[in-house]
Amino acid sequence: MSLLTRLLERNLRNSGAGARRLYSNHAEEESSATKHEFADEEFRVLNLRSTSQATQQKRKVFKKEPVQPPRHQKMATDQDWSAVWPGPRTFQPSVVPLPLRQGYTEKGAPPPSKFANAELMKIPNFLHLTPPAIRQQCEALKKFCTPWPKGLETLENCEKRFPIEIKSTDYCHALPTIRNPEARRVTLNIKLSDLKFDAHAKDKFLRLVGDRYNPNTGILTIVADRCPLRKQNYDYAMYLLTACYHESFVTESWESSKSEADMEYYSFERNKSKQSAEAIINWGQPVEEAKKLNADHGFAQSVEQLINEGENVYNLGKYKEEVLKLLNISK
Amino acid sequence: MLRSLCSRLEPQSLICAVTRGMSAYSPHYIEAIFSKKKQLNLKETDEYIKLSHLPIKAAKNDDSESIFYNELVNKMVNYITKGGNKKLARELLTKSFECMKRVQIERMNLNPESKDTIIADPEQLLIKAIENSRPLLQLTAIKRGGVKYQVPIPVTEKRSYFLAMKWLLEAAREKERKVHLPEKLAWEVLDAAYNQGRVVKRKNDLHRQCESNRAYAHYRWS
Amino acid sequence: MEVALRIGVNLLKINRVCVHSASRITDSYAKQIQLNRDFSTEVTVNAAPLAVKKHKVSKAMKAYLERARENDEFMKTQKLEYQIGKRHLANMMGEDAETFTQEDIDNAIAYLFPSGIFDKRARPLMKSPEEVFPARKAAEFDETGRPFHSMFYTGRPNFFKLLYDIVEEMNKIHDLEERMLRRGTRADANQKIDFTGFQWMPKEQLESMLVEQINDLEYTNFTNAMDRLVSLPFSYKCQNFIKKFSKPLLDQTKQLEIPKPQFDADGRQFVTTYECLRKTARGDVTVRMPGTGKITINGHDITYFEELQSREQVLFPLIFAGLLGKVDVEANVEGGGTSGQAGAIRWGIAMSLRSFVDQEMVESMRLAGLLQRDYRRRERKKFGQEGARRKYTWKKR
Amino acid sequence: MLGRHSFKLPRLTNMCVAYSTAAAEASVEQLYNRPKLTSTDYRTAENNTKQHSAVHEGKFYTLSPEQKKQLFSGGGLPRQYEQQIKTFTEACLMVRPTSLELLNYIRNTDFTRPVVRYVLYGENGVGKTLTMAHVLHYGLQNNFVLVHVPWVPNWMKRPKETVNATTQEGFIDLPFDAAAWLVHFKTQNANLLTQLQLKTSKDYVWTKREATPAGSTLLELVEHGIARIKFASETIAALLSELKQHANDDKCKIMVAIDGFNAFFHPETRILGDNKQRITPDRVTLTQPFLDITNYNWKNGVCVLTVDKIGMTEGYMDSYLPRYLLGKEGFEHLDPFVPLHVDNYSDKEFASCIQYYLDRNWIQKTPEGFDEQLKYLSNKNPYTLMRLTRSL
Repeated sequence: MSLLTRLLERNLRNSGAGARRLYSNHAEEESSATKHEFADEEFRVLNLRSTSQATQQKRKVFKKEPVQPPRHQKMATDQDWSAVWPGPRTFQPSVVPLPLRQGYTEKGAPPPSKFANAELMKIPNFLHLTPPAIRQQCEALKKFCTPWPKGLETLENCEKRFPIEIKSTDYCHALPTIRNPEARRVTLNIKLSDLKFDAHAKDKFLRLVGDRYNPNTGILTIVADRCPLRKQNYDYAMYLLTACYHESFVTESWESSKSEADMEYYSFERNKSKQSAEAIINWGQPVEEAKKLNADHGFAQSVEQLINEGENVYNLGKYKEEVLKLLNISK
Repeated sequence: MLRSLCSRLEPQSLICAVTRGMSAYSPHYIEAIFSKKKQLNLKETDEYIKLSHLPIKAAKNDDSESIFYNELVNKMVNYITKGGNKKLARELLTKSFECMKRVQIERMNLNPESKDTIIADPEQLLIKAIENSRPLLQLTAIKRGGVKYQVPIPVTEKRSYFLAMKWLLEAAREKERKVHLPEKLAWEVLDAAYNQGRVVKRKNDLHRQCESNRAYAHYRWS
Repeated sequence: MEVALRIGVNLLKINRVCVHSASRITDSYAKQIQLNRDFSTEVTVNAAPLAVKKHKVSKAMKAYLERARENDEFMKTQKLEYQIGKRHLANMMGEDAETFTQEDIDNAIAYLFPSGIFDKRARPLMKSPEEVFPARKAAEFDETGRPFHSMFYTGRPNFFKLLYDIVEEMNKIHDLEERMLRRGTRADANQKIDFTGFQWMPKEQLESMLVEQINDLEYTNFTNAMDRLVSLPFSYKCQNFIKKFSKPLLDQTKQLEIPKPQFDADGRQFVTTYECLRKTARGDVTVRMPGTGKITINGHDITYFEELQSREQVLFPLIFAGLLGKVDVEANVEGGGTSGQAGAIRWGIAMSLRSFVDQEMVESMRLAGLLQRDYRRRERKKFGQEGARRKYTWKKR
Repeated sequence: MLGRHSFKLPRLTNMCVAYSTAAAEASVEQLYNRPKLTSTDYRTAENNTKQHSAVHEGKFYTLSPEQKKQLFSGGGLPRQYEQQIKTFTEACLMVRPTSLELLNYIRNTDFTRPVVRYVLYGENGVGKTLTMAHVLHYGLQNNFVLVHVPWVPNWMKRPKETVNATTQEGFIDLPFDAAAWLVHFKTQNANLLTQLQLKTSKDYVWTKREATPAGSTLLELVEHGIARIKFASETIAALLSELKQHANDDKCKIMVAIDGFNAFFHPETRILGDNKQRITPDRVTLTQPFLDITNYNWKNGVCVLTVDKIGMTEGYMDSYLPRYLLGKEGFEHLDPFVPLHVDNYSDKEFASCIQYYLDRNWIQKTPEGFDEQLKYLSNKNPYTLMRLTRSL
């Protein structure tokens, strides 16, 4: 209902016969009219000491340098953009003809515009890599391309011929410097099966590289980031690989004089288990070295497995089977 | 006109103005109905359809549908709990249940012909004990004409359960140092389940007192 | 009168006028504007000068009109700039400017200016000016400084007008009821408004409809008044009025989308629920169907939980859905204590089980509070207090 | 829960009666809800352990009270199991697959070969000790001399008294424990020893006045040890070496059953030495004789040992597997041994156990699906099941 009255009211006011109003009397209107007349008159200034106008005007007025309107206003909408923005460059509000805005504001307020907006300058932009520009550059580069080397068609072939894999990362980042410290990091991957070892060397090599070797995938990973440049780090990683490989073939003099406690792994041959197992097999037989029965190879293996790999249900089950066989216990 | 508007709105708004307090849920969330039995009962009425639009609070971490769950037993555990150590409280009540059950099974073994009459389910025993020790009336002091009168007033259902459990627990905690709480609680519960023992006596005493003070009952209203 | 004028001037300063001309109504905003139209007053610049010519206009009014015109011009240039920018962008991206939509613009901007700022609103954007410069309340008084609305000085005229309207409706219904009673007819019970499955318009929506900010108490007053209106026997007579402020509630279970089970290597169905949270515990739960009832928690069986209560919690949804022994459960959970971890797993299992039970059971599980995430957390200790709520023992001296 | 009616002041007592009867009715209803039991499903009348075979797997057999008294009066059953026996008024053991396997091995043992060591291992509460009890019963019924140590960690963790050994320098003696063990040995083997009439092979001189001459019976030796507690440990050493000797001479068969054997290879005990430092078990005089008798260098015997993680002290309870619990030394001492895994109940065993509990009135509440719930709550672990059913 009230809406209707309001609409009516508005219509009355807007129509030519605006003199008649709802909810108002003439007296009030008149008084307000007189007030308005007073309000409209110029305020006269009482100038007692008339100073000369010239001295007043002498004061120098600061004049702003006229600023050119942004360049993009003159741009045609079908221009060649890659000619305007040929290479990587910091964001330039007067050149980019887009009404961009960026920044967080409280609810209701518009985000700051592109002019004098430092945030827009901080983030990287790909204005030089628009799809047409990429297409253009690819077209231009095509004539310099050489054919893909023969024999490297498949991934297996690549891996076979180049077993060492080098990884490094280039960063495109919002930083004051273009050199990201992470970019110098070089990661070297190689499958252990591509290196040739004997048993001792392999053991030593694995000890040297420690947890850089992943036994699940069989891949050795060397990460180098101690030098300031990527090239140096690459050289260092390659050096590490070479040095470790050759060092692993060196046998030290003290290695022959290790005692049982110093051994890296458990060996059935050297231990008490063998003695007791053989004593049980040869129980009641006269002691003759030649006739002595030897413990079963399967048993030896199961004991070694149990201790070297650690206990689990499978290893223990296997050990039990072998023991039953050794002691000749029937189910 | 505005004033009349406000006066029209006010009385109800006072009732309905829900203060959310510190709850993590909005006020229109309702408690979970986690028991299947209760849900089936609800299904028969048309309340169930209305519930489909309401958001439900998550079930508490001591609610469950398992065989060990009983509302009253849960409450009892909560009353036993001291300093938030609910695990211990539950263990204590379980031990007490075990104790009751052993006693009852031994009784069964002593005279096998009364096997069917002896209740050995500790949960039933506890419920029975609580039912037996629930008071109907209690006394409150009401001051009339400068004199305090002990006036009998009815106990709400909820409070009667509370009092019963509290009394059982108080009786169980009042013991020598050597006796453990579970044992003593088991004895008290067994006694109360057979309608004897200190807790039932306490209830009867209270009732007797109420009976003797029935003359003051009118002070409740005047 | 002078005081009133001054208030009017102040209000003018606060409310920058935004003119809604028909051409500006975009698709996305059409709905909201439709709503706003009832309450926001329309003042067009063209309408004013007619009056201005005849009457002397106050300075405040002059400034206001000036500002309105400026704003209009500003919006016009903004719109032009946006149209040109859009063509430029289409050119840059090598696409056709005519078919370039707002979505394309957003994609192009995200490509050209990749920003990792967490808050998506703070990333670079190029939106139409209607979206960037939000609509505001129009002028509420005429050029003489007289408010249009009789309740202007309540501060929230539209809201109080609404309350007033509600009461008016109520009065009408009361009168009707009386007349009907005299005639001996009673309200039709079949036509009675059933408000189940409906709720009153939420506060934010009401605010945007009224173009006014209201506080919680006022909103409660509104809902209470509406509740009263609905409860009247003849309320169906003002069905349209009620409908305007009610919103249908969605079925709670239907709101949650139930994931489709995937198939694993053994050909069994499985569903994984990630982000199972309770207290500070966090985990993920996989339920496989059909199974043998094997439960794996962090590589252990259910003995991972020593307490009975925690074990009960883990089994709760399975018992409830009657799937104990029919599905396999694998859970990984970390953080928190035992009860929190059990709660997280319970929620995860319940959420995953939805895919393997019928709709009725899902609703039943929801009613059991199994599908609701438990948001309760430990309350912090407050300074000057012994704990979260408890105060220090107070001693007078 | 019962509804509360409107109340009136008088007639209070009547109302209370009404409540209690209503509650009783509810409970009776639940009682009749029980499944029907047929005793052959979970019980077997075969009490001779020699006859136990796969047919009896998962069923309970009864241990006669006399035999129970003879075997376990000095310990050997878990305390809570003893309590169960008291409540159930009978001692029942389940025939477990592991014990069947072990009994089978023992029956087929070639007694001319060196002694075989069987090591029972498994999680907490799976029934290692009760499996051993079953085997002990077999030993008793088949005339083995039983060398049974109920729980070794008792000696290493909470000895009754510690004394510096007189004969061996730097060793600790546990006279009371040793004497208690001798009493246990006597109750288990008195009958058999009087039958066998085993004699000592050499003189044992304890002090200037006391001596056990060669040719006296072993029972005399044992009784001397019990009477003179001071020499109990040495008596044990003498007794065990004598027994070993006799077994080697084919005069008797010996069953060695040691529960918590890994306690002999603890990294540390809770016994404090002279300088208030925890000593290692090899410095306890009781250790050596029992290690000797579990060695492979004799025949006519069976060694049944259990390793248990609760036998260890704190910080050494990570795994229940034998190599971990025995450590390097213990493994070398026993190797080659036959590891026997005691597992949780199978479905069949679990069902039989539930039926047995129902039969003994141990489970009172039987709503639908209670067994299924118990199965998953307990993970079919016998001990957990026993604990869970306490409050049912």
